Amino acid sequence: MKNFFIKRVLQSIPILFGITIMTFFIMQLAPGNPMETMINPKISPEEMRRMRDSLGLNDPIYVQYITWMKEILQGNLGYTVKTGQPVGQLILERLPATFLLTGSAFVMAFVIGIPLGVYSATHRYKVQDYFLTVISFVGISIPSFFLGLGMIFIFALKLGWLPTSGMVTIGSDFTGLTLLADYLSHVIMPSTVLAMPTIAIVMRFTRSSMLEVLSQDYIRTADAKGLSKNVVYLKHALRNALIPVITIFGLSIPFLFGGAYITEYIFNWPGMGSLGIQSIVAREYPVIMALNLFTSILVMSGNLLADILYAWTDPRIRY
Amino acid sequence: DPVSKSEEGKDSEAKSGGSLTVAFNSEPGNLNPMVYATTSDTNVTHMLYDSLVMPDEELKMVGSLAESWEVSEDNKTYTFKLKEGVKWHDGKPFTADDVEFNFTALAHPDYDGGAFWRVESIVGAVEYQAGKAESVSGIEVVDETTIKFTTKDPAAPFLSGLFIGLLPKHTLDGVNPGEWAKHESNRSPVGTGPFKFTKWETGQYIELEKNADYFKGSPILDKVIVRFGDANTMLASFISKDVDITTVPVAETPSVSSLDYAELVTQNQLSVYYVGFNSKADHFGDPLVRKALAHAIDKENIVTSILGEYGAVADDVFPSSHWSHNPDLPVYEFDKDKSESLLKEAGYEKNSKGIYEKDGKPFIFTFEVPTGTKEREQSAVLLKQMWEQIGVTAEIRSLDFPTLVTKLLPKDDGGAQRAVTADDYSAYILGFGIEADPDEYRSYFGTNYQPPNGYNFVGYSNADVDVLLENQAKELDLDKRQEYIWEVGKKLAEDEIWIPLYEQNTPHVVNTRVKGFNPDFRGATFNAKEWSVE
Amino acid sequence: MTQQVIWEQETEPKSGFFNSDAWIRFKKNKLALFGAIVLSLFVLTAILAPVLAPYDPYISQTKADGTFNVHASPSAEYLLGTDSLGRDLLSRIIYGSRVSLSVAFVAVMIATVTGVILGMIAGYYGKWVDTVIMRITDIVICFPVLFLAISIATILKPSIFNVMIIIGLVSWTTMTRLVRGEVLRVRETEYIEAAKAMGQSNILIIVRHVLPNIMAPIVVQATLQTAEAILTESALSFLGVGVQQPVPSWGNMLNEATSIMVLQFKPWVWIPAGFAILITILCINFVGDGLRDALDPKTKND
Amino acid sequence: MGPLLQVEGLKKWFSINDSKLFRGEKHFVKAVDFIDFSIEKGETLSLVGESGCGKSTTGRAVLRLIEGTEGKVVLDGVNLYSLKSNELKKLRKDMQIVFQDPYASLNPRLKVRQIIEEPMTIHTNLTKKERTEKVKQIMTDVGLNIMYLDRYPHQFSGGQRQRIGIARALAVEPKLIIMDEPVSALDVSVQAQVLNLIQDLQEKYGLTYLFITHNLSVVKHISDRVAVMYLGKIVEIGNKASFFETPLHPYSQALISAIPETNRTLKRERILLKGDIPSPVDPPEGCRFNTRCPFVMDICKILEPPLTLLKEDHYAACHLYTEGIGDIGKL
Amino acid sequence: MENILEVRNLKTYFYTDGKEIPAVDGVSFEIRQGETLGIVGESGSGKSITALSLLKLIPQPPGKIIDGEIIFKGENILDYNDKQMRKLRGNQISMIFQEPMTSLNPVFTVGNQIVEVLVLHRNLSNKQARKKAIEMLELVGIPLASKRIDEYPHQLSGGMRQRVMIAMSLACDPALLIADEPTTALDVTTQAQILDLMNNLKTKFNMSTLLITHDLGVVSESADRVAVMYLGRIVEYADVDAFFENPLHPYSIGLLNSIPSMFKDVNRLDPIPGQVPHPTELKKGCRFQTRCPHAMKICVEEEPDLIPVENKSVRCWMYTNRYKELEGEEWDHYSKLKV
Ligand SMILES: Nc1ncnc2c1ncn2[C@@H]1O[C@H](COP(=O)(O)OP(=O)(O)OP(=O)(O)O)[C@@H](O)[C@H]1O
Ligand SMILES: Nc1ncnc2c1ncn2[C@@H]1O[C@H](COP(=O)(O)OP(=O)(O)OP(=O)(O)O)[C@@H](O)[C@H]1O
Ligand SMILES: [Mg+2]
Ligand SMILES: [Mg+2]
Repeated sequence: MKNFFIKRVLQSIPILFGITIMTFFIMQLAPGNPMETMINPKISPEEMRRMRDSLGLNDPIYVQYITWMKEILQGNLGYTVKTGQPVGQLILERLPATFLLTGSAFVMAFVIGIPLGVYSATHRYKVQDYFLTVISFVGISIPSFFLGLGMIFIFALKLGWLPTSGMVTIGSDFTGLTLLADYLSHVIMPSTVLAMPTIAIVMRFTRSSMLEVLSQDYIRTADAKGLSKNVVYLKHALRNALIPVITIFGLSIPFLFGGAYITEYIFNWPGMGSLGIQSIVAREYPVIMALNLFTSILVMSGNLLADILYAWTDPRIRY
Repeated sequence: DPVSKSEEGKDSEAKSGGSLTVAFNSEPGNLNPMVYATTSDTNVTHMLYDSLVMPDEELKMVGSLAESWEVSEDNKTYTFKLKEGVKWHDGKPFTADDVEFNFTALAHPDYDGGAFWRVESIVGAVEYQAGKAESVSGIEVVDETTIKFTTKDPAAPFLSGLFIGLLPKHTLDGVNPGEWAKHESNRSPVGTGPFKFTKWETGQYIELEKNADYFKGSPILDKVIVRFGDANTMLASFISKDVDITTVPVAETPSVSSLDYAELVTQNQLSVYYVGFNSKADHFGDPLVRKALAHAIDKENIVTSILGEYGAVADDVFPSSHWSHNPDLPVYEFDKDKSESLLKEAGYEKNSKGIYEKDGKPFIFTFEVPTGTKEREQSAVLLKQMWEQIGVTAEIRSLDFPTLVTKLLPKDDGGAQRAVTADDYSAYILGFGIEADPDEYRSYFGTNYQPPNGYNFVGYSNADVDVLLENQAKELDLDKRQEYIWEVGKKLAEDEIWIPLYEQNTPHVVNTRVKGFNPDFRGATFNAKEWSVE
Repeated sequence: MTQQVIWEQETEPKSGFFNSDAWIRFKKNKLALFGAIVLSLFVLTAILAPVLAPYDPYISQTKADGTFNVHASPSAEYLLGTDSLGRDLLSRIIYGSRVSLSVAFVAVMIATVTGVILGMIAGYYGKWVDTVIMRITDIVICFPVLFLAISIATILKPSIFNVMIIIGLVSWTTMTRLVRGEVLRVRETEYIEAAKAMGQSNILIIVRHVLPNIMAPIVVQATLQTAEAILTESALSFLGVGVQQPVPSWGNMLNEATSIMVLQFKPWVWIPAGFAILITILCINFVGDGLRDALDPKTKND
Repeated sequence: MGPLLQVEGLKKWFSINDSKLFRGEKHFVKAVDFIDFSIEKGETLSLVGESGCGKSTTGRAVLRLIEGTEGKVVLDGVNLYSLKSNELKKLRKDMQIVFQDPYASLNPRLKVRQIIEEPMTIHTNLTKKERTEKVKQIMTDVGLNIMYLDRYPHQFSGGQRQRIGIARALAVEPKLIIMDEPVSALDVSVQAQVLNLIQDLQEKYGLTYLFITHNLSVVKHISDRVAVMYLGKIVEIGNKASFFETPLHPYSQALISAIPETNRTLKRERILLKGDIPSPVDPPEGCRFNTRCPFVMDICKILEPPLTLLKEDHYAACHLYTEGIGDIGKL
Repeated sequence: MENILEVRNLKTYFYTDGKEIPAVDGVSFEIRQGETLGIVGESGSGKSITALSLLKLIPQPPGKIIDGEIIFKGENILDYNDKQMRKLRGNQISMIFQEPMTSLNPVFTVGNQIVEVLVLHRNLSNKQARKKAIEMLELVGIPLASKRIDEYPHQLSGGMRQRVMIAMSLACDPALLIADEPTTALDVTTQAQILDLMNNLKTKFNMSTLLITHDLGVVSESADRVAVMYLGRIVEYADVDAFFENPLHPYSIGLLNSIPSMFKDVNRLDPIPGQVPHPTELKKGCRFQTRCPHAMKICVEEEPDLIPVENKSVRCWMYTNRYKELEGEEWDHYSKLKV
């Protein structure tokens, strides 16, 4: 196990490397640079040139890349071009918010998706199954920005049950439980929107995995032992059915982070997604690249975690 | 009259205190006015800092931190008398040294925050920047409350260039201005302004509290919270009363007008939206063609369909509420027949597909439309339809602003800027406005300011205009200067290198509990000191 | 030769698509059948757009006084009303189906062709080729799709064609992984070994033996990706880098509706586009699900 | 003329990737470990053994469908392991294989016609018409109705599919056919049909078979000679009569005695082996059978017995028969 | 000896694609205390479905027991509700399946899976159950049982797993053990071990067994009586000795002739021609008609009953008086089938 872990971590190094190169490549191909978003008649071209020079933007690409990598390896993610903020700090400030959002979405996806999938599978060919099937497809089919806006409209504006946006009630001085409740009331809509497609996918996946497992011989064995349906489903079948669902764990991470771009934007969530959108628009390379590196590391850790979980749930796999 | 006066007084007394949340669409990058000030930055920095001078409602410069000033006979030396007893938020006194520190720093060789132009005309600034001098010789501290600036030549825009928030010397002393961008004070600023910084929650809000010792008198509010986020989201927050003031997209104004606690307030931005042409590109070198296109545009209809009451037809490249606007200019009426006859006059013939062509080249061009402003994108679509009506095909190409810039200010393979060629672009739509001084137009229309030396990417060249532009820059007398600029406006309208389309004002929606919100071209928060809540 | 007796089946199995097992199984899935019918209608609408659309979708309709008839509510004249520029919404929905469906279709073609080729090479040849291709895939997978799409969108100027390319470029990885996995599975089967044993060339093994046998999952995946592509297009439109005005796509039409004002006061602006997207994706998913069951050899009745 | 197929010192070790990243030890499944045998033309050699003992691996390594780790396979005078891949491809005409699983061994997307035709398109220059004629002829030979020319495999029963597989193998008139458990998946009644077919074809075409199976009754019925494999080794090889009359290796004896018999008049003494077949990753020292052998001696745990000629055309690898150690008189 | 189980006219049908598949179609047999009944037949003849029907484990839909009685210890368990059935399963009647590889749940230790039954039916504490489980594992001949009990199925060989299955099914001392092809997936040497073990345990527990197999050799060595199934019907039902001495039904004879024997040298086998038709294909007449060398017109038209002949029961017209009456009227259906 330990070896497996080390091996996986080592394997991810070239991938990380590739990610940095690819990000850099994309950023280089993108026309325009941060200076150009600042075009201003009062800044003379000469001055612009000077500024570009001082930012190293006139160096050959590979020099820029190497400089950047050197800094990264020393733990310095650089500074934003326009505003000179330390990127590391910027991301660290945003990290908790994104974690809160994607984390709750993640939990929702599995906590809701798995039971529904099991229910659907055990009620195959029944009305409940068809109903859930259609619902899950609807969940996959709604564009998230639309769902988000719709939810704001209904739950925040029409019904007034939930706050429209943001992460905390500004100007409040909640502590302890009230603070938690405040967080919850803010996170519930965005995480639902973010989780929706994943809930549906987890549900579909659990359903088919469960159906597959239910047709296995060992389920027949369990039945033949005289176990009750619930024990058969929840002990014997579910444990096996969850093994393939774990792959979704890993896969859903980039999906959720990607979804966070739009969700955070709509709900004004102070996370990395909204930072990402801003940065792309502003051509803030250091931020984009650092963000990318960050998400990639998260995604890879997620996959690693999924592998470990895999091994944990499936005794046949021992690394 | 006395009644209303006493009422007003009662208002401000009784309602003193309270807190208010104002929302904007993007988060400030930093809170240092010397480092790339964007609108989102100045919305906050206006409340934190003061400048030496500032524009009044008519865009005339009046003193702010400066009590008064005198200009010498030769129009080159400005002696400022500073207000006394002004204190920084941390309690330290504000002195002439602070002023000198700020403006010297702008000329520092390593400074790259984009504000060098403000001091460029000062004697010795260029030398200092080139490293040939120890200090800027044209900046001179006379005593604690007096400072003197000397310019090389009479410079009309100089005074307006001093409209920039001043930083405390004691926090940045010894820090290389090249490193200012990275300095922590950008996120925990100290100024002299009406509000003090308290906290900044990244991605969420910035909180300010009142500076009771403010030298112009204490603000009414105890606290101002600045939030940032997508326009729709902020609007939703307004509706749910989490936000008191926010900008609304024009199209959204109907959704708040029905709310009994909402009030719409308009902010004039001193900006004009226009279509620009690459005079080097096919078709557009000929003023007849540009005029033909201008005649094909039903500006009135664009404004009513898209902007409604928040827009007005523009015929001048100078904003109509500014003194630079010449009320008497050639106007291109909406007249399709006129368009077509102008095209014919320019040598165009309609081909079998109903499109005009000349020398075998059909009049089809790419119309660059930057994304980001919905109304601008919509106008472009209407323009395309209108031009199609007269037999000219515009193919819309949407692109984001930085990308458009790479077309307007092209670079050679080595990354250095080069001159615009016919292939770089054909036509585009953009907005342009006066920030402080109409001298800004010089860089856009002066023959010598074509890329790579300026922003004259349309390649406009008119010797008369060049002279007028240079003259106005040296003319300190406002009336005379106005004459020069009116003449520029007229020439530009005659050549129609830009087709002005409309002026757009920004609607803000304000909770009725808020009093005194009165945004203008200087910024939405410019008068935050006067705001109060019920 | 001794007696060889074969149990004669009474009827020759009929050939052709409508007699294939897959179709018979597919037909039984009512949701899938419904989806297929609705989708065909949509495709038909797209093809016949110029005939069906009552107005030119690019022209702002004017009122009697010559001003543009913006945000008109549905009426006999404009069945679904007009949009913020006064263009007839029904016509735009109809033309939008062209754009949205063809964007999705071409994007998925790009993703599928890329994915299938890379996946086949990786799976069939294995060794370092596999390692290289799969590492690259891993790298691309690490990027959130939208991030990648926005980034590429800033490189390529927005145009319908580029939107197709962008969506294609960000979505081939799933296909690659799937195809590789399938190839690895098929590669181990005995009929491939038999083909090798008879001395068949690698290319022909791939073309004759591998590809046809992994078609089913490819088709299913491509179907489901079509749904995703439509969603991605609408998300890109929302972020302003999708299909650009004045060209109508369901995505950018829905994007126009992402406004509280429209949500609240002008439901006719968003309901049709929203439902067009929803129903199409729903139907594609139904069809994909149906195909999965119909083409899955496991459900093959003996 | 020598034998049609001569296998010498064939070895196939599969390396297994384990996660001992920093140890550098490689582990191998010793699936086939240094075996020799030969088959005369027109003969059927049966290879029997328990699951996992390396029968299929032997078959595949003989055809070079997987690369043997070591050894020599001489088919009709040509060492297959000295050929380049394109030369080998040409030679594949002479050797074919029939697989166990009638469902997995036919490409479900091809018609019967295409399946049987494919080897011909590779190895002959026949025209399409000639090929079709030949396909029809082969189908008749294997007992398939030529009306089924355009059907797909799934439209056939297991027995019929196995016939198609055999027809495909026959299409280029090979010299050697390796039959990898061709009847194990079939029901007894169909199995009998296919066994008859296999025999008939051998007579008709003078085919040579390497017949892999785990069913000793089938071996008895079909083969001329028998080779018994245990854990990657051949432990006994000999002609059928001698083998079934006097199986020499204790393992062979156990195998034979373990077969359930319908003949109720014969009550046999059953030799029950202990335990299971050990892992081929690290097989026992000495004789590989020593962990389960009822006659195990000390020497068996140390020294691996060589395959020795003990009777006419009958070899065994067992210390029981090593002079001075076992009792040769047992024969 | 009393009958522990009596099955009367059991019919289990499947309904797929709108077709009715009579998988088990009127099967009757009984098992006495301590006796082993072997059911043989080719693939698809309905052996497993018969077995599953006894425990009411038919997947429903698509399957359904539509008729018959299953009288276990005097009670018709078809009238039992789910709860009563669960009390029976694994306790009174237990079952072993063909595939030892897949019949054990891969994610639980073998001990866990045995303990589960004991806790359920015997109300033992976990500790007691574990002790008992180790005993059972020792009983079925697993060395180091106390260590192996904590291993997962994949860590055991096929033979071991089948032993675990046996231990699990015997844990509660069932009155009836149903073994559905318990050795088919195993190698001969392992098969011998398992059959030996089952024979020993049977005597030890005096247990009744329903042994399903397609290997006549296994039946011959392990069963007391035998039922031959063909297409959902029992075609011959007899004592083992009598059966192998003189099989009556053409299908039984054909089966025996198809098997290459270790003790008879035949040059060619004599197989049953053709293959088993799909159960939906036959509407009337004898189910074996298509492959029967003795088929006559009556075989095509009418299905014979299971009739007593000598000491056996056979479902064939040949052994009836009507056949004798009709002799000579041989029908040429069979010759039509020749290619
Ligand atoms: N590709 C492979 N990689 C690693 N090990 C393999 C591979 N193929 C076979 N083996 C191992 O080699 C050994 C011999 O396998 P082989 O398939 O030759 O056995 P077999 O005698 O044909 O068995 P069976 O009767 O089950 O078909 C087994 O332990 C098997 O696990
Ligand atoms: N789930 C099912 N759906 C439809 N038909 C089924 C199902 N299960 C079994 N059958 C049918 O029932 C018949 C009897 O099947 P059964 O499994 O009892 O055969 P068997 O005698 O056990 O064969 P085998 O030796 O292959 O195990 C077969 O024709 C089969 O097609
Ligand atoms: Mg094998
Ligand atoms: Mg069965």
